[in-house]
Amino acid sequence: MKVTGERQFEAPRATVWEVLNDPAQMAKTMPGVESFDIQDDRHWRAHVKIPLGLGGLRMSIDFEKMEEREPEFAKLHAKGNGVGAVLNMDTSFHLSEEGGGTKMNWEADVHLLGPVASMGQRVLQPIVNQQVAQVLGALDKQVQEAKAPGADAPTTSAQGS
Amino acid sequence: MTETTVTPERPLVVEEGESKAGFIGQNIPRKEDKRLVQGEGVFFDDVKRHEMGFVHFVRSPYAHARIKSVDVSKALELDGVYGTLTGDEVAILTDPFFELSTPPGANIKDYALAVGRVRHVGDPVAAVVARTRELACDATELVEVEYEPLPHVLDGEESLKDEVVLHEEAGSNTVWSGVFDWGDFDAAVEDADHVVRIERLHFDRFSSTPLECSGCLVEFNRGTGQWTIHGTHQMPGVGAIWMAPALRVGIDKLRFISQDIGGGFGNKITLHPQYTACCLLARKLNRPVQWTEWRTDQHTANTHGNERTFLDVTVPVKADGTMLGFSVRAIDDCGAFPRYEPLGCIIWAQVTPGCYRWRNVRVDFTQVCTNKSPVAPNRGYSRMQHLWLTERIVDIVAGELGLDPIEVRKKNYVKHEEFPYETPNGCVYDSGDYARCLDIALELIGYDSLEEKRQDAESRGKVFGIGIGSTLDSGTNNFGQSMILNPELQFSGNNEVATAKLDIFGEVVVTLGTVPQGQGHETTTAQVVADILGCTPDEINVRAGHDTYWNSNAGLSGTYASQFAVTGLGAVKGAADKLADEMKQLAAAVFGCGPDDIELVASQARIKGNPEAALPFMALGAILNANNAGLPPELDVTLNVRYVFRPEFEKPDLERKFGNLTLTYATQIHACAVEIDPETGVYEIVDYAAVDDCGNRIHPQIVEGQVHGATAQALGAATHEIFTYDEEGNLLTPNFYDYHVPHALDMPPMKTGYIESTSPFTPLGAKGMGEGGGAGIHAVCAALQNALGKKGEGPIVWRSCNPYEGVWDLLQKPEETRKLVSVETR
Amino acid sequence: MEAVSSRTITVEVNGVQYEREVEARRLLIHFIRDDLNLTGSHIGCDTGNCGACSVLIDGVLVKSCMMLAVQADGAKIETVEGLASDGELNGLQQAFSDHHALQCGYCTPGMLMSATALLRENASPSEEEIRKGIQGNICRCTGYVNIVEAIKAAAQ
Amino acid sequence: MLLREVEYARPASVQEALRLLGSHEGARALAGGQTLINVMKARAASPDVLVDLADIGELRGIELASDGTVTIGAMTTYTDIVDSAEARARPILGEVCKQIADVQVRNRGTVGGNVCSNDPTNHLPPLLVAVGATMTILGQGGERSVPAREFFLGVYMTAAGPGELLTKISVPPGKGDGFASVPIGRDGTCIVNVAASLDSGAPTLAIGCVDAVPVVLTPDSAAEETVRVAVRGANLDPPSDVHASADYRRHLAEVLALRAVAQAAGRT
Repeated sequence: MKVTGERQFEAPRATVWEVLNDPAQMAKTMPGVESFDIQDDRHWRAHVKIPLGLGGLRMSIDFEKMEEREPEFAKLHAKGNGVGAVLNMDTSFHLSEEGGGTKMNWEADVHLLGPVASMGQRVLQPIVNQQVAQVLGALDKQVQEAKAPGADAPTTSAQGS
Repeated sequence: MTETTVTPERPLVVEEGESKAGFIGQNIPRKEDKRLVQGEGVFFDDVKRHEMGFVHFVRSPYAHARIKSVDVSKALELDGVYGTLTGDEVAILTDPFFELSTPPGANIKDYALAVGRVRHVGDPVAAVVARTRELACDATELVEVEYEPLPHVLDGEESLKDEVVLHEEAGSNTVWSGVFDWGDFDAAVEDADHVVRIERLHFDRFSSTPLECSGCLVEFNRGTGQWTIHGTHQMPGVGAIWMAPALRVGIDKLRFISQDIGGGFGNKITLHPQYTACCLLARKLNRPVQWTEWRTDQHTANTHGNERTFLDVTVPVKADGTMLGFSVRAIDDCGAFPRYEPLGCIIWAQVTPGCYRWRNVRVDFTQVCTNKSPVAPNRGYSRMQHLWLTERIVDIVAGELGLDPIEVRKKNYVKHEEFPYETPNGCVYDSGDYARCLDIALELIGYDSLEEKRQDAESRGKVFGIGIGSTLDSGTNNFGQSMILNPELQFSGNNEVATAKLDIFGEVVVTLGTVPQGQGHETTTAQVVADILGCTPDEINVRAGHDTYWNSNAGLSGTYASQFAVTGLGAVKGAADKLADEMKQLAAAVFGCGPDDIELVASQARIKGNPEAALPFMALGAILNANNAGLPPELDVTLNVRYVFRPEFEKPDLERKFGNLTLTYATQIHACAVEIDPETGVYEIVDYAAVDDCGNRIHPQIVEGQVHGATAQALGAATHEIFTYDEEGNLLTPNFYDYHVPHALDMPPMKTGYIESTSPFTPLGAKGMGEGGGAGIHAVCAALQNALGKKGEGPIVWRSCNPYEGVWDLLQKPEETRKLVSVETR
Repeated sequence: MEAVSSRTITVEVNGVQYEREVEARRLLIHFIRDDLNLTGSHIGCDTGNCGACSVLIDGVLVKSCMMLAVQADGAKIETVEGLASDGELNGLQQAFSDHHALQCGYCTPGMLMSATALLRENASPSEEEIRKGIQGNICRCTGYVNIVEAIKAAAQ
Repeated sequence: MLLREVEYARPASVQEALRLLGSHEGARALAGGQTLINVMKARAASPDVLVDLADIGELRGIELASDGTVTIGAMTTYTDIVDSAEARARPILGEVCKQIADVQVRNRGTVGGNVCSNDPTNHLPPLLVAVGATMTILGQGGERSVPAREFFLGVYMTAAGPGELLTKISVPPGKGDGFASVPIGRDGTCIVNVAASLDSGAPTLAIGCVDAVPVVLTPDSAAEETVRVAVRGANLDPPSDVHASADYRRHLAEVLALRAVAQAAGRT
């Protein structure tokens, strides 16, 4: 499944680039991240519990930076292993300066495998859209924080049925 | 439970000339019902053993990947886990299961667990055994498997290019291919007034999904090396033939037991991989192990029906609508492992011309592997796909030439007076009257008020259509057809076994070699034996289910391919006749007269014309079993007989691929009326008629029940049931939430009718009829075509399954399917 | 009371009292089949669609695969094993046999419980009401034809 | 089919339930269980603690106020609504509940569970938005009311946050309502469903199955062309899945909107 979009940040490109390439700050943008270990500046692993509304989907995701052209382009590969679900994702983003801020064009090619994929196939697209919206929202906060500190993470919720 | 004291009035049509009141043909109460309506049946998951471990499989999330490592250490540390099994162990402890096909299919390595590679989502990689079901599932989450994803292929035609090869050792995805050429097709094309060409038709992948999934409880006796498998296997004879060599043991070391099975429909024929894994675990852990397959496991990994694409169909037709035959290229997608499937490359040839008198047929057949769940015989196996092709041909040709599809059928049907009718490839249709069955179906569905029905529907904004589905249920395989597939195979003919004994208290006990899953074998067996021994079915004790230790089964034993009424009851009749003869000999010895003077009536052996001189069964049983002094020494009587029924078959001519492949041909002609909502494509089956002709009916209610069940499954397959995969190879219909089978409200009002064309080739004049040939699919496709198309215009129904959106697409873009068909007129 | 991972529950099934400790995660159908060895009720799916596990809880028809055993603490449960009285079939069971409303018998326990609940609520249901009453019970052998006839006959 | 380990509690009061839900991040309320238990059986999601609301009497029951407003407790089952005389003040409620799944599910499944799970194919989210219902949410900080239109936030996401409970749903009186759907087989899962009401001020349409939340439209009138233009104007972007493509769902939304409005118009 391909998902693309663009986002305008009220911050200089360098700041946006710095946030995007600092695994610790990127971790804060991910929904339900529980722990994080950085092997080196090109490899890091996140343990997440993706909030799927009716409970969480535990996954450990290995990130690898594939390509990098500071400060305009980066490409990442993510391989997630959860129970009943395997996630393969290639994501890349272009940063361009625009009207005092930075425009980010991003795209992600998401492959989800296993029972969770076939079970939740009908709600997959809306859920991915939701998660992407939250990551971008959190990323915006991180960028603002990098400019001027002080913000907290988003919350998500649902009642059982 | 009501006792059957009534003496039925219908004459028994067994021996010519001698008419005797009989239980055959009567709807006696089913013996199986008393336990089943009280929840007292014994299905495999009901069987419990002390300290048994529960098996759960670790399954692949990838459609195609190399297995780099399997680490079970964390799983073994979990409290309550008894042990594990991985592919490496299986590759050492067992040999690959033997393959039916010739190379390249012959070179496929198929094991109980994935060895080296996984080839479809759900492919079992490892197994864990634990104290509880839940713990076993927890433990599978701790098994760490490292995969190296490989490219995968999900489409049969694409797979033929061998760009992605599933089985390296085979070197190609082609399992088997061959050309069948009977009559003179090229001459027929020359002689034709029209040649109709259909570019593509596709029979969708579905399965009858029995409500009880598969499973087994396996015990291993270390002292004797004996495995006991309580399971759901439909063909234990063939199951043992696969498993014993793989486990490197004699075939007798595998004892199959089943009492009640929750439906099979063919899906429980290829269980040997999972059963072999359970046998290894039972031996390794020295404890009983129990594997229960859950619904999602069954849909993702345990047998779908054949998915078959038909290309370049060519049909030579005379001006008056007489068709001379057809040619087609067929591609059969058997999923990741062929297993039983290569036989599917031949079995359609049992009904090569369908119900029609076509003499010139050419079929280029290829079976191919894809990264999807393995395929196995599913109700209607391989003949259903072919019969759907012949029915689509008749409807499309009639539509293109502006002829009435009913008249075209009657013109091309095999005529009643031509039976027994030899088909172009040497099969012999034993008896039937297709035209008469069609008339009954038309009458049942009110065909003569067709126009009123159409107008009434139009007044409600609906489009009306009526369609016919005529099909044959070929039963009692001649396994010699497997030699056409692979000359080295040593299978031919068929057999089934029954035993019958009269024990010391006069009770008649019968055992079967078959594996009933709802067909009522205990009941029909009791009817046949009662009529031969002159007693009532209640006095016959037919042991429930199957047990190899009863020694009443043979290599080809089982319940499959519409054959019980012939092979099963043939064996029963043989055993009962032998027992009756021995009872007469014993009575004659006691009375000092000849056996021919004795008759068996009212549960006694008595001298004809002298009813007082009678020995009740109990006396006969007691004399032989416990009081036999003074009997003449030459009297060779045991009152405990075993009979093997063998239908007469010849080995086929492998060169011409010619010979009789099946003994009997039951007929099913169905008529279906649909109303389509043109705005949404949603359609409803508003009326349905099913007429069957399966020779002498042993138990009419059971026959009709089979017709109801086969029709319901066909209507599900025609409307919603498709196993659909996404581009990753994930199955998108892995459970009954997304795989919509018919519920009570989905079924149309169903009218049934029948005739009885006695089979000249079977002991009781009966024919097997359980599979049904998928007539419902053909009838729904025909009805949709009738509603949507007019002479030479409108869309073509080219798929076997037509969900609402499919019908909506046909309506929106008729030209997309219209271009599949062309007519060359000379 | 605090959340617990297992609990002792008491249930009455077909008039017999049972007291067992059970894990919170154990489904009611597994409790009935495995712990109480009442194997009449069956499992045919894993998404609550097929109804083979249907039982009555305090007179209410439910699918016992969508309930936890701990939820049934203190309840009166009726399963297929409780319909007949020591081997003597009730009218509904006899009608199922007379009309050949079962073939393999795997869906039959759930079908009988749904029909029992239907007839207790509606003594002479129409064909549409009967089909609506068993809509939650999948059968793959009979096409429902004889099941509807049997329930109709048992209603008279 | 086999759940992961979970803890279970069965509070007797709403306050007790809120305390339990607030005390653990992985706690989820268990209502009828007709969705949550299945999700747990598939291990697609696994709450750590289940707070069973079955013993909380005050969450169950249907009341009819003098002004005709129907108030339904969150733990009221579909069968309760189908059989309830009070609910007939808004007939469409019982009619739609009767189409949900089957008897067994309707006997256990609850209104609260249906709207809080907010599966895009559920019947009640679009229906309650169309009829102008109001949800009452109880949290640690007290009670608040949220109109249905603002209650549904995303797939499996509603205004009832973690540690909060939906307690009741109030539906104003009215007759001029309609509900049209294309289910997979009779009473099956909906491919598209549309609820319409002409009784809550301007005509209100709520289209289900085409987005994470019901898509609300308020055409100026119930005239066919106006409704058609409104639906097309919404330029719906429905998901594609094994049962229907985005195009087919977009087309059905238009056809079913007209049919729901027509049904509503026939009943005002």
